[in-house]
Amino acid sequence: MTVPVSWYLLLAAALFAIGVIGALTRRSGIAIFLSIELMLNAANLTLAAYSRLLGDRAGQMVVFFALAVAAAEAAVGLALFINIFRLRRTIDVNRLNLMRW
Amino acid sequence: MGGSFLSLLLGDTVTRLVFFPTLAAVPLLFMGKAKPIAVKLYALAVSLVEIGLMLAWTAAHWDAAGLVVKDPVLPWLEMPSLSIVYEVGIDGISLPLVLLTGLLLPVVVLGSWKGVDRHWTGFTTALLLLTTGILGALVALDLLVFYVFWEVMLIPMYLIIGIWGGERRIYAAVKFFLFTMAGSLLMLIGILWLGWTYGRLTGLWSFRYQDLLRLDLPVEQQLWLFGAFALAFAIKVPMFPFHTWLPDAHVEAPTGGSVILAGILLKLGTYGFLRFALPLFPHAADRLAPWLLGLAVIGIVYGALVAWVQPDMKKLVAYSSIAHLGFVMLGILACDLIAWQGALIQMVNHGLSTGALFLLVGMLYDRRHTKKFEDFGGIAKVVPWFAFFLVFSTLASVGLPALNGFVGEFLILVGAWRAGLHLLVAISTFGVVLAAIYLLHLLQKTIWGPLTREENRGLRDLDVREVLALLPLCVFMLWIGVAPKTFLEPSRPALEAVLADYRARLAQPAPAAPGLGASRNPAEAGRSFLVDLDAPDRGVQP
Amino acid sequence: MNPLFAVPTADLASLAPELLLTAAATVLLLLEAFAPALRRAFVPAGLAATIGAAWLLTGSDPGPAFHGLVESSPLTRAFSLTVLLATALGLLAAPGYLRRARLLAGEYPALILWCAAGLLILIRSTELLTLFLALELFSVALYALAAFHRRSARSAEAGLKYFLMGAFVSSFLLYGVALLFGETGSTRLDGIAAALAAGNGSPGLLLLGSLLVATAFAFKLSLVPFHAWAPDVYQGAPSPFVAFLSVAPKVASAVVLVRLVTLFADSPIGGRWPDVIALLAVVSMLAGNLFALVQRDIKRMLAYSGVAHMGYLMIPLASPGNAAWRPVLVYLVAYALMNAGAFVVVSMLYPSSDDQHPIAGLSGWGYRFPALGICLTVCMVSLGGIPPTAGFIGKYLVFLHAIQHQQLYLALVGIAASLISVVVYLRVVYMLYMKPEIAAPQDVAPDFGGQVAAVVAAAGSLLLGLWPALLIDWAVASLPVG
Amino acid sequence: MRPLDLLWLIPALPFAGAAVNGLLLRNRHKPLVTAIGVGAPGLSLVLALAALWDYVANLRPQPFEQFLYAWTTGSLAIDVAFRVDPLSAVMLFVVTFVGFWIHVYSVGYMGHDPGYRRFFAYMNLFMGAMLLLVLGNNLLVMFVGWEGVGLCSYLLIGYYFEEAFPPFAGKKAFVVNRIGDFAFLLGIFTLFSEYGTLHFGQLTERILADPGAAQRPFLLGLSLAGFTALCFFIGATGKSAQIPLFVWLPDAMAGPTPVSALIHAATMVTAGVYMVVRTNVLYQMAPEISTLVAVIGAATAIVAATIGLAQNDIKKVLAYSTVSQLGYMFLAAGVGAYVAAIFHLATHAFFKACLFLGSGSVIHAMGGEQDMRKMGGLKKQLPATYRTFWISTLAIAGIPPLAGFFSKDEILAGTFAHPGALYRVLWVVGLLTAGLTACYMFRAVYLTFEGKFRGSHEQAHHLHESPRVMTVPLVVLATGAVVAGWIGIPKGVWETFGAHDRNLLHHFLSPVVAEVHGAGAEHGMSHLVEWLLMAASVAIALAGIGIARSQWKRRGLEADAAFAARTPVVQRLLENKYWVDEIYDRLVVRPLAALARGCWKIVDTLIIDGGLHVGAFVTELTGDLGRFTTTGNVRQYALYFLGGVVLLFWWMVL
Amino acid sequence: MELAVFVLFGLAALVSAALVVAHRNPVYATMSLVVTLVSTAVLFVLLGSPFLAALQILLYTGAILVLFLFVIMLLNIGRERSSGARSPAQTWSAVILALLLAGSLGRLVWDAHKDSEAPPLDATFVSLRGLSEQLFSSYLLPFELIGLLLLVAVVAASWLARRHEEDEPEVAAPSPEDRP
Repeated sequence: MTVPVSWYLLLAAALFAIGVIGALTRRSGIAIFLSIELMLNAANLTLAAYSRLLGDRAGQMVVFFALAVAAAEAAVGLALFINIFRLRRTIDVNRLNLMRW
Repeated sequence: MGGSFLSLLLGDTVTRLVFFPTLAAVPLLFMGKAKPIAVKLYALAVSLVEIGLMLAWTAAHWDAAGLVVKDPVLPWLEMPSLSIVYEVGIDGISLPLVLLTGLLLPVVVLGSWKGVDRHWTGFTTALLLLTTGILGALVALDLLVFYVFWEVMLIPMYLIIGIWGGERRIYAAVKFFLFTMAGSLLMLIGILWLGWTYGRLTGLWSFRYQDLLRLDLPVEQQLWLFGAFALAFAIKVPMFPFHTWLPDAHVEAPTGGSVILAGILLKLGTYGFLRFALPLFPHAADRLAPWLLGLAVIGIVYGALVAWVQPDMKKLVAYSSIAHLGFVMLGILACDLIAWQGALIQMVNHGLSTGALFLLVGMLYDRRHTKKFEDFGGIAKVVPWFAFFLVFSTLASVGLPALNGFVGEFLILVGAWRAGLHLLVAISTFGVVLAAIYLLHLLQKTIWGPLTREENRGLRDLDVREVLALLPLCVFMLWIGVAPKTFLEPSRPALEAVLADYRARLAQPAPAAPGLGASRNPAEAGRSFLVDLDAPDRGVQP
Repeated sequence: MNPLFAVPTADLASLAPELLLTAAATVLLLLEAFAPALRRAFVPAGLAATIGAAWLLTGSDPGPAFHGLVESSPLTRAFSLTVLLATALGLLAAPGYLRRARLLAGEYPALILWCAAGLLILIRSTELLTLFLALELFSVALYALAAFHRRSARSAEAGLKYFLMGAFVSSFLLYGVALLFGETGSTRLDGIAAALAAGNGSPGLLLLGSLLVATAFAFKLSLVPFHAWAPDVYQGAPSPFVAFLSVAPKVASAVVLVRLVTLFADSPIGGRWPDVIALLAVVSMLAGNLFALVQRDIKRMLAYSGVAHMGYLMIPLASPGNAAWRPVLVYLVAYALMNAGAFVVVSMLYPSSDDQHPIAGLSGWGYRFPALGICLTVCMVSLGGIPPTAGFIGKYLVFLHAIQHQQLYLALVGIAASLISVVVYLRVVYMLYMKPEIAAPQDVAPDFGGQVAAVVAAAGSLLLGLWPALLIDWAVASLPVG
Repeated sequence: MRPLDLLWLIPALPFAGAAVNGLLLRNRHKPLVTAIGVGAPGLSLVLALAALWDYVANLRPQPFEQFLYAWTTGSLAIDVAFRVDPLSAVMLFVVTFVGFWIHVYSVGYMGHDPGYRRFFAYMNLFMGAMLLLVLGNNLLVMFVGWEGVGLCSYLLIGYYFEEAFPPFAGKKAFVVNRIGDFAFLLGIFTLFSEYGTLHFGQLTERILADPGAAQRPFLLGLSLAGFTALCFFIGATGKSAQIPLFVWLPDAMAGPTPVSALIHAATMVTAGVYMVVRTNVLYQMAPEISTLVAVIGAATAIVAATIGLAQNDIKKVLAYSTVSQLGYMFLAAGVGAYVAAIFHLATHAFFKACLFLGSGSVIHAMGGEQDMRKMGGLKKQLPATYRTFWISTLAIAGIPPLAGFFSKDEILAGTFAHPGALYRVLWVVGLLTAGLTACYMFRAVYLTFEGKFRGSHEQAHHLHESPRVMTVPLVVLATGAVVAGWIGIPKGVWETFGAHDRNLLHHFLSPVVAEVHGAGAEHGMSHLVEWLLMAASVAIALAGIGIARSQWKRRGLEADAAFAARTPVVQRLLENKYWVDEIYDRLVVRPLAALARGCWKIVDTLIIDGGLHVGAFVTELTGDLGRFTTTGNVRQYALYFLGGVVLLFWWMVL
Repeated sequence: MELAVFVLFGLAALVSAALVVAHRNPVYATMSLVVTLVSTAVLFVLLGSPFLAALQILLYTGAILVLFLFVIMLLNIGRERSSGARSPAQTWSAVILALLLAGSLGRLVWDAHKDSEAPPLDATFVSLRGLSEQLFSSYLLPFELIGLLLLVAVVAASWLARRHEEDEPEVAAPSPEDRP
């Protein structure tokens, strides 16, 4: 039998939630970034599922670009991590609070 | 607009009177390195030119039957369905205050000669911009333009108090700014609401005084709007519970600042009542008059009492201003012609006598760098001319007959009494007694009695400059007191017209829904800015 | 030739300004690599590119392009010009700072220009994917620019925070796009509008999708409660860049937000949108000014004040419709001038190495730097919305709009907030003029470009306040009637 | 061109003199100062005499009016214009005549004073203001003069401003007067708003035209006329030092003696009487107020007289005697004997001025000593002063045929004649006062001139008669004190001797007194009664003199001591002037000051500003707490974002 | 069959995702993210877009995550030390809000689509050709944009990560106490 698309959507929602939790609870910047990638992935899954549901490839197209965007973000993000680590010897966001209040 | 504005600026117009100071301030931008004395002389020259322009203008447009002059109207901000015009004009109501402004300008320059010890370019610039703001607010005939000028006054005054003031100057400056701002912002909302209502009725937004005068609003709307306006003006006046900014501002401000502040700025509040708050919202004004009258009278007695126990000359004079302006408010709210004449002349009077008093205190301060009573006493022997001028101005302020103060108070009180406000007038008249108490107290503590402080023995008497600064004021005090007719007549037709209009509108009940009132009798209204004689039906097409 | 690459020249022509900017940026980058000697000329070149782009914009003819993924109209042109104005100011202010920070390099103008290109496209895009990509384009540039001061821990931290928040939010955005696409079957705004009108899709999911998309831009506008990044990023990032950051992205994001909200608001699912916007506006105005009130660091203060200003900006949107465009545009122009101006002056009056910008540091400098002092004062007055400045005109139109649409309470909250804000801005003025100088300036050298930028901004704020017709007529001409 | 046309010059000249002396000249131009300072009032005296002659000869009794210019126009039309009618004529003469001679006297008295110029400037200013007051043809001009003289009195009392007390006394005088003026103003307002004019003639006409209107209830349960009359009378009590506002006059003696003579005896203080007579029509329409006037007058008379009995400062004695005599005048006005009031005003002007100047010459001789306990036996050294002083004392004591006798007798007669038991009581009071007057005045005479000298040694050396310039005025005024009464010899006297009534003053002044039907001003009295009354007053006067003679002629101060020993309470009471000042201080001044402080410290500082500061603090606190939400931790920011999204979402779907 | 695959890889994705979030060691976290991504790729195949699956594996796991690992190694970030105060409030509110979001999302999805049928897969939907054609015709602009985006990213990354001789990093940051 075929799997109803709604299951994919639910799975994506769950993944997204997990990603959100990770992004909000982890202290290491890298880990937060990983969780964000998780969220992106969930969004992609949703898109793919919907485009399957609608039989419209626009969704796949968006996913395609989203993957590229993720790559770009990764590049900049990791560069930023390297930079901050060079300066602060940590990427723990609890410590990255020179500026506050 | 720009081109036509320039032509206005160059022509013999109200606009020129308003913006000449600003123009004159432009060279100052490049005089940063100039010697103070040069700047002072420049400022003096400019102020003299300004007053000259004013006199020339007045002479040119003088009309015993009542002077109403308007510049050509320029669009300031035209949008589809919304127009703000730059419209200025002078009538009998604004003329005295305009001239007073002109008179005080050179006086202020002379009075600040020594007191302002640094950044004269800045001081002059602020002063000139302030003058433009004041004059603009006095002549503006579009409420939004009025608001703009009204706010333009704030920054220069803020700077004058804050830069050249005393120890707690910043506190005073901010306090001044916040009080005024708090009121005027509400007024802005009120103005916008008015314009919108007019727009709903005619399909064309307008903030023109003469258009908005045609609005007939339901009472409760009037009450809200009048409240907004009245608050702004009452803070400026200042009336009783909103007055606490004034003593601080005065005590901290430099002499020139105090003179301008007491001389003109406060008058803009009372002027606002007379020009805007009452004519625009007659029913609300009528409804709330008792309360405001109460505040005014409280202000008279309260100001007098508190002035009496001040340890500081400037504070005493400041509180006396509260009392004096209480009289003005009493006159305005009495809605009686005589009272209004009195109120108008009293605005000028207060400008003169209180201005002179602040100058004198300032002169003393320049010499001894203190304003406290305890540091003086019995100096009449040392500085007889100072004593003379002080006594003179004090008596004018006490309201001694044959000096200006009496004229205003007398007219106000007669008018109010005629209007049936017996109790209030009685209390206010008692305020006159209190005035004698605290002002003679001032003399007692400063110039009479034994010379208490040794350091006062060497006090210099007034020099020529200071006498020159005081003389014009004193001349006018005497002149107004002896022959007030000269000063009352020009504004009578305008006041009559406005009052008649006010009564007429009060006579017919307020409508249930906003509407456009019947246009006025031009012959009657032509003596002030009540109707637009040039284009009676502007923007009425739905 | 290969039919696949039959590029419609008309489309490219309509993209001319963006292309010019991109090309200029690329050239600058190459020059940086191969002819670093020309560095002094980089910023002027970038400026020239900006002006050229502006010129191309004014020349561009309206209409959709690229199969309707983007469309240009007088409206987009007006906002694009505003963005370019901010870009120019940001560029003008840059070299002095960069030289002092020993950071003078082609990357800076290049990134700024790319960012501008992204913003222009964002303004014009009418399709969610393009929207998303444009957003990412300028965001990535912004992350880098925020951290551009490589040796400054704060700059790096600003970049990182901005990046993490940005990435976090853009994943929400993507999810929102997914939901909207899934429920309406289209990623084009008009298609979505049609679907909404037809009542397709699950209302709940549509609502959530639209909310996720909209909040992404509310985040860029730093509306409370999506504002928290702004103070930190502003404080840490290089000041001249903040002059750009605090203005240009907001202009573009505001356009998108107005588009989306108008779209959603007059659809079956749009019931609560005005309330949501009103809520955001009120909270932003009050919180922004209240928090700014207690800041001692001028950049943080300006950041919070920016939050408040975005709150004012949202007032017209609380009664969505074409009428909302004019106040928004006018307010944004005014905001661009006064806010950018303020940051430009700040970038000159504070040492580049310094990570803190205490307002008290300006004590008495109004006399040491007369021109800059006056400029800063004018900007502050304008930010306070006091006539005769552009800031007042903006507030005036905003309040007018509120009253016109029976939202008096918004106007009242607005004035209450501005009353608080007045204190905030006056503090700067009295530091400048009323306090004795406490510190002689070190590593503070007002450069020509920066001063030009400051004067332009201040004079502009003043001129538009004295003669608002200039601005208003332009706005009226370039906007749909309302 | 007739003399009356120069009327305006009469006040103008002194004003000019004041201006020149005050502003243009310097102290070194002493002769010029003298010339102007005395010349100006002299000239106005000449002009006044000419004008009066012109008026009496040609115009009487129609009033002469001179319009100068319009003060205001429109619905409040007030002119600055002068009016000469019998009443102002009398005043004009008294003021210019007495004033001039006092100026002359001052040349000597103030001769060595450093403030010579200032003094004459003030004095001229006063003359001008007083003439304005007298000549004004409407209430406003009158009020201008009224306040003007108040100002001069303030300046002149505080003339020795380098000492602590005089300025204070001046301030007290001004303030107390202001309290009166406050009521005066209210009266003016009422009249204007009811009758639309302030012109005396028009007012009288319009009031008489419709008495009903004037008698309709107005305020405070009084009729219109009553209220106005009350207001004016309160004003008068201020200016003329009646109960309850008399406290300033004794302190006013801090000024130079000529000032006391001119302002606080002859002219200014009588302005109240003048005003009441001016507006007599109101009082005739308001009997209750008239009664009040009479009662207050009588009470003042007796109270002041008793106090005068116990004073040791010679000028204080005279001051209280002035208060007492003014009380007489008001008694007269109160009983409707307006002519008598003016009559006594005139005669009093002469003898009291003479007395003050005499005391001045004594003080001059004593080198500024004013305490009678330090004097005694001065008649040898100061013969001229002694004689004139003695004559004036007889006059004030009411010994025929001196001036005081006739005027005082007429007042008593008027009181007696007035129907009502109350008026009999008032008559008795008046009679007693007459006795007391005689008593304390002669006490003063004896303590000063009889007995032996009690002062210090150098004072004894210093003693000398004053120069001519001072004695001549004494003589002139003393003469006046003798003859001034003869213009008012009562009807009864003439008729007893078969002559027809030559009571000039009556005939002259009668037109001033309006005939109001109902309020009977005329009273018929049999000649016998009149003679008896005269006899009574003479008798009591003689009695008073007798007592004084027996007590103080020889025993001098011991009499006081004995008196104090016998009735310590009364003595203390009188010495301390019934503690009126203290009572006012406790009841009025201090509470007011406390209230003022309360307003300032509590309302202003605590409530209003305090409230504002609290508000500001709370605002700042909110911000300060709120900004800690920006913790710098990016996870938290993300949390805010998520929270915002979720809450908004729920808010939208619910 | 398909159901089995979905369940298998769906669970795998969930579990590995949970590991990503839960595991303190970044290397393991990254590894488990690889697992998630791969299983998502499988789901892509099920959803009829093998192209995306391929891309997912090549780009994500092949490039991005390797980059991650590379950086992690470079900075040799050990396991997260419990730095400063742990913040249960943060954690719990995060979990609750996330669950609220997911819950409402799931509920809505379920209501909307529990019985909405996907159209049968056809060749055109799956074929790569159509996709690429669209890419260069109707999606030309996004394609250009993504190119530009990648360029920007590279430039930015190079600027940030490059070590310049003139700018030596000052290590320890000034005290975080810059509260006024």
